Amino acid sequence: MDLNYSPEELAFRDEVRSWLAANLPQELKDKAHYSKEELMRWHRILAAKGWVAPAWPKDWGGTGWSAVQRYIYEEELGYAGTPPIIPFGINMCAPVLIAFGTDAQKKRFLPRIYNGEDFWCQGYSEPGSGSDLASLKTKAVKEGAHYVVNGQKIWTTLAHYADWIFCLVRTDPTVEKRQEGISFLLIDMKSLGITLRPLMLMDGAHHVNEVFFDDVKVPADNLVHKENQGWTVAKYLLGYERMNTGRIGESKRELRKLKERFPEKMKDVRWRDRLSRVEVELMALEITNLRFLDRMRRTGQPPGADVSMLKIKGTEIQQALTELAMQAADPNARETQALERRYLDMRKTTIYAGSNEIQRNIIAKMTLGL
Amino acid sequence: MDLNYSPEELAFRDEVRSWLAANLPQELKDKAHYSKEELMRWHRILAAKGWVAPAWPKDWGGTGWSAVQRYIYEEELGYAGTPPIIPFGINMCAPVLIAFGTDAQKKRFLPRIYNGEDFWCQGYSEPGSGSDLASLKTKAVKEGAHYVVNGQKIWTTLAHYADWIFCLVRTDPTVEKRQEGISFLLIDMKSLGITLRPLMLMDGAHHVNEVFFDDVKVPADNLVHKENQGWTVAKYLLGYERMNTGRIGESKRELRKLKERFPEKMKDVRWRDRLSRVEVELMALEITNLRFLDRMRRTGQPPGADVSMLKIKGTEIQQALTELAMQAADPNARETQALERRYLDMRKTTIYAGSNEIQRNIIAKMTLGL
Amino acid sequence: MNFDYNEEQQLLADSVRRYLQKDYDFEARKKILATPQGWSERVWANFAEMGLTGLPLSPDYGGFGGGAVDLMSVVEAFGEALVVEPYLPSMLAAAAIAKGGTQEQKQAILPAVAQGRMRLAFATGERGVIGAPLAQRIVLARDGRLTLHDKFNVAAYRTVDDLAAGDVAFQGKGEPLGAAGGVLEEVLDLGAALSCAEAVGALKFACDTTLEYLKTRKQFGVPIGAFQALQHRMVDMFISYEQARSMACLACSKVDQAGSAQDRARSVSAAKIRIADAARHVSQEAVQLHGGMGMTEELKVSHTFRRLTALARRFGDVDEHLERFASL
Amino acid sequence: MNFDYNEEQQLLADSVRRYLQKDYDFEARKKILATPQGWSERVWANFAEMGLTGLPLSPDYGGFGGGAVDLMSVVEAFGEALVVEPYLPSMLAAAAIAKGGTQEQKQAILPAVAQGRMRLAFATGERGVIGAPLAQRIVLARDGRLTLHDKFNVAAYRTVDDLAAGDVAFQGKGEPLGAAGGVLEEVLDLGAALSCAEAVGALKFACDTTLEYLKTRKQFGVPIGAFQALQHRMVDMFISYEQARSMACLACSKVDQAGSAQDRARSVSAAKIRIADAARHVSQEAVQLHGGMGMTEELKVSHTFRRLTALARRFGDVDEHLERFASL
Repeated sequence: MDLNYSPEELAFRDEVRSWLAANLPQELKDKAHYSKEELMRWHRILAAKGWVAPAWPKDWGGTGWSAVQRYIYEEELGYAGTPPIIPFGINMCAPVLIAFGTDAQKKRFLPRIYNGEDFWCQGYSEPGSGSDLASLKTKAVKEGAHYVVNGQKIWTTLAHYADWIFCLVRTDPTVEKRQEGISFLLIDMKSLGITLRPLMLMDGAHHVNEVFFDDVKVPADNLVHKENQGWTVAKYLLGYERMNTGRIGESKRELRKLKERFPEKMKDVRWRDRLSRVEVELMALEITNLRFLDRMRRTGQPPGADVSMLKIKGTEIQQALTELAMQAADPNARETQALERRYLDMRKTTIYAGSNEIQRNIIAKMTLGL
Repeated sequence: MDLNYSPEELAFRDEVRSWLAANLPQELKDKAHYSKEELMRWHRILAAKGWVAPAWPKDWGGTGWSAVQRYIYEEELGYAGTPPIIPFGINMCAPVLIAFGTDAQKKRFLPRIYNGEDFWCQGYSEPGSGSDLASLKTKAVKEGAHYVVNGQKIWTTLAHYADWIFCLVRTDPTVEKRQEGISFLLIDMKSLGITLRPLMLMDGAHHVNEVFFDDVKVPADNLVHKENQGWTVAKYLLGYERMNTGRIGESKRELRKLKERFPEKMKDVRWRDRLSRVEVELMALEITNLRFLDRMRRTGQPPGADVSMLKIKGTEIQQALTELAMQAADPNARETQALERRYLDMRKTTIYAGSNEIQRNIIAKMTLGL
Repeated sequence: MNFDYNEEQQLLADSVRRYLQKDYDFEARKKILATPQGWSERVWANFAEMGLTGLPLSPDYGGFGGGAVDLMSVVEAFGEALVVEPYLPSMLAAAAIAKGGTQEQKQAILPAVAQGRMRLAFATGERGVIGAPLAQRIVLARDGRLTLHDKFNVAAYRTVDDLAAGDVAFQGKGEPLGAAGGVLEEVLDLGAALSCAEAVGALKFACDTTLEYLKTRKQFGVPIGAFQALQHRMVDMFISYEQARSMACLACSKVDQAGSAQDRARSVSAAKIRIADAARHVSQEAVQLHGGMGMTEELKVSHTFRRLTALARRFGDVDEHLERFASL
Repeated sequence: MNFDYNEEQQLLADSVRRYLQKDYDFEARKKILATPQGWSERVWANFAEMGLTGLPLSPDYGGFGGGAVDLMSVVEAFGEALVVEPYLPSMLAAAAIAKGGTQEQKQAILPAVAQGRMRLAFATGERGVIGAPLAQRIVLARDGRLTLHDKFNVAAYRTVDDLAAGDVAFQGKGEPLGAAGGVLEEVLDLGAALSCAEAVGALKFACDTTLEYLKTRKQFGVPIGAFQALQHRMVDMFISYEQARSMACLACSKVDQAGSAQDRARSVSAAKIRIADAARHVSQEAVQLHGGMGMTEELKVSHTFRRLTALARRFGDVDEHLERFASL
């Protein structure tokens, strides 16, 4: 047992760290919200370095790093306070295309995703189908060389930035098993018949949208995998990249910033104890994450359902840190509003990307056999 | 709105308090465990005063007090550190006999319960039926003027002190609805065929037992209410005396003792904050209890299912107080063992008398309509 | 001992509730917030018509001589409806003047307050004074003293729960209030107790609306309220709310008739502790159980979340009250 | 970076586990506890045969030169089996002598300890010294100093988790150990880290047996593990255990190879905090989910409850470690 990184891993970390120190523009650092331009600017910096899609196959631009290296890389990004890599293209659509796409689809979309030419968003949730994804109703009817799509998606993060959306749509409403009538479609956001409605969240910011499809014509070439087999694609995607959902680097950075920002609160035993407990939980989560990576290395198996705990704990820690920040600040000070709004905004983390209740269901069923 | 007791209620409280000061023998005060002799000694002191069964009808020895007076009385007993009134006779068997018993049964049993001549215990739970009481299997078969009882009860508190046990038994195993084949029987513990096995709990003490019935003959006269209608009796009993399950007086006493015993811990902000939160919860519980009593007075209705929260919160508070006591004491000191064992013992409170999970189910269903 | 409102209190509470249901539903509130000033003169006038602005004042000044329990029945309803007009700070400042002002000060201010012609704010410092943008006078509680100010500049903004607030630059030292000791603490305890009452109203709404959502929102073919894990969490919210309500009753009734200042302060701090914990617990769970919908501005529950978050820290946060509770 | 035991550690852990499964099941343990002394000479001899009693000692004294991670693999299994022989205190005392003793002291004691002929105890005061009734020597850590004692009287009793302990009257001042500074802290951190490892074994058992119970115990016609509220609570226990395990790994590996004493102390305190919280959470939930059965002496889980309750407070309780963690 050796919980230290190897000399090679340490060297890799230093390389990432010093590259970030030299290449992360000061004005992109550590913002609560990023504009589309800022996000894409950072994306292109990483793309130019060749680091924007480490997990992709090398042929398409992947780095060939080990799982531990990828963990180190992501942690360093988080800890440096970089803009996020928006996952919908790089970590969601692309892996699907790599696994299920036609050659033409790969050639058409992957380079544009890599280089940040297309901004993607994800059309999964619908008003009636949150946790129960398979109950989705948005319909796609094949008419000649097109699908005609009607329906509505919700919680579509950054749809107002997006050039493309990948969607789960119902292509066969007659099947008994609901999962069997679903297909995976790529839709150009400039298509006629698409309208957006912003959904303002309680922090007063515009992150998510409703997307309405009204007789939207989608070329049949934009079907990924086979018709009515979209659920297979969705499941693949759910399983993909379940590791490293703990946002450990980001939380380490938050923690450090909290201590720096509120030195006087470090003398308040009540607040400090709460902070210490979060710090300990975060230390534990980091090691738990590394243990899971180590298990993958040893067994050669993909991560088990138990990695859902990374999402559960990671989001609880993120929430706790923003709550501590709010508690540390003067409730009467105007500047505290930024911290209050961040606390509000972070409440979504235990809801989105599979609510923590769903994650608990998954562990109960898949890992514990209940 | 007036949260103070009326002058009459205050006078009543003073009367109870000064009577207790004069009549509670010092050697019976505040023990972790009481022998049967000690329990019965105190029972008889209360009986002589006429206060052992306040809730009974006046004809049988009740006091005619209001619900608030009974609450005050019970709180004062708890706060004074008296031995408990063992509920199985006074608060369980007797109310059942008063509601469902024949005149002969009442005359035979009630005075002996009142005067502490018979010690009762309760035969409900079985190894296979804990929360799911209606699944009980102990059989009683009518043979002439007797029932012949076979089966097993478990968790039978103080059965090793008891002269009598009241039991739920299955008299008709053929019915579809399991609740409809159950009867309520009174059984003499000296009957042939009854054997006890102590179940030692983790604090190392003997509180509960298994009771085995092997062809035990029970006179048919000892059936309460009609055959196969025992579930009606059981439900009546469950509804009866759901108020005042918070053990507020006892917890107030515990709290006061904690502060007295560990004055130096009151300077430890961590421990003191935990204690303060329990104290606040207890203050809130007392008022919640009084609010429920007030509602009964205003509406003339029996308590609703929401009073289950008194059991939930009351037991959580009891557990928290014993845990705080343990935490306050030197872990290396031999005397701390008494506190540790009390902490162990109190874990049962959230399990017995309808586990807190069952109480939550009750509130969810009956109060919230879920 | 009783937990009823008396007949007058009940009538008042009923009329306030009727008014809010009719004229202050979620849509009406949204329209008020969409105005530049973010509060409604008309609503304030309606408060005056209903007698609310004179509620805690003596009949000598056109008021009704109400106590904390009377005010509780009003602000609890305000908490449920998430009223944004800063009624409580104005009443607190008025109470401070009534308790500690000179005859001239009272005459100059209290009748105008009772009639709704004048609004006050109550400050404990220069920053984030709720109600300051609409106040003609501000009572400042600082360094153990109360002073009355009529000259000040306000840099206005809105709090996280949409109240009109502002950073205040006081001009001059103001007029002293309350030579008699204890007035400051009394007023602060009144404010804290009433903030508990307001929170209880918001907690009630959060519980009611979450329960309703659990019963109507379907997933996997059943209402999500059929899932036991959510049932138990809903029960815990409900218990939290009931315990909080009990403590708000205690705090307000002790403010009206405590045996001693210490008894009052202890009850108020206990209430603030329990209610801050309930506010945090219930608001977080309410949003979580609503899922994504709970995060949107379109559902009232997200606004209730914000109000509860703010209320938990007004008039002292839970840590400050734990400290005070243990010291008493 | 890796989280495996190395080959030797794995072999050792496997053989310890096999031994415990064969010779130290719940019934065998019960018999040991039924003896007047409450521990088994034979078991101790078996430990010696397996090389456990020499594990942390240098080969110079017949030991195997093992570190905290080596010991972890052993005491974790002991925690799972709830071993009552006070192995850890004896090893701690031996480590103290090895680190701070003179050549004579080492020669006189360590080979005998390695061979299982001598047992030691480790005391931080006169009260409640675990292992004292069976120790021929006691290392006392007090007032920042370590001393070795061979003359003492013991008033024996058993701890709440059934370990042989005693109040000790030391005769004389004992022989000083460890002129070099830092030995005391090193030994205490080793003890704390290993108590974490022991707790992890006990946590594992508590989780495993509760999960098993949820799958087999039926109520209302279904296994109680079908109830979602219990499922989610079981998941939280499982997560607590995994997080605790991670911290025990960290603590033991930092004791073996920390960059600095501060780094070591910080990791150990962090581990103690997380594991004390897990011990409390998991033990309470394990008993609660077992219902009445969890309360009886007849089920091992109630003994695991007692062990976890005790371990949470050994080598400093959570509050002490929160204090130390924040100071580093």
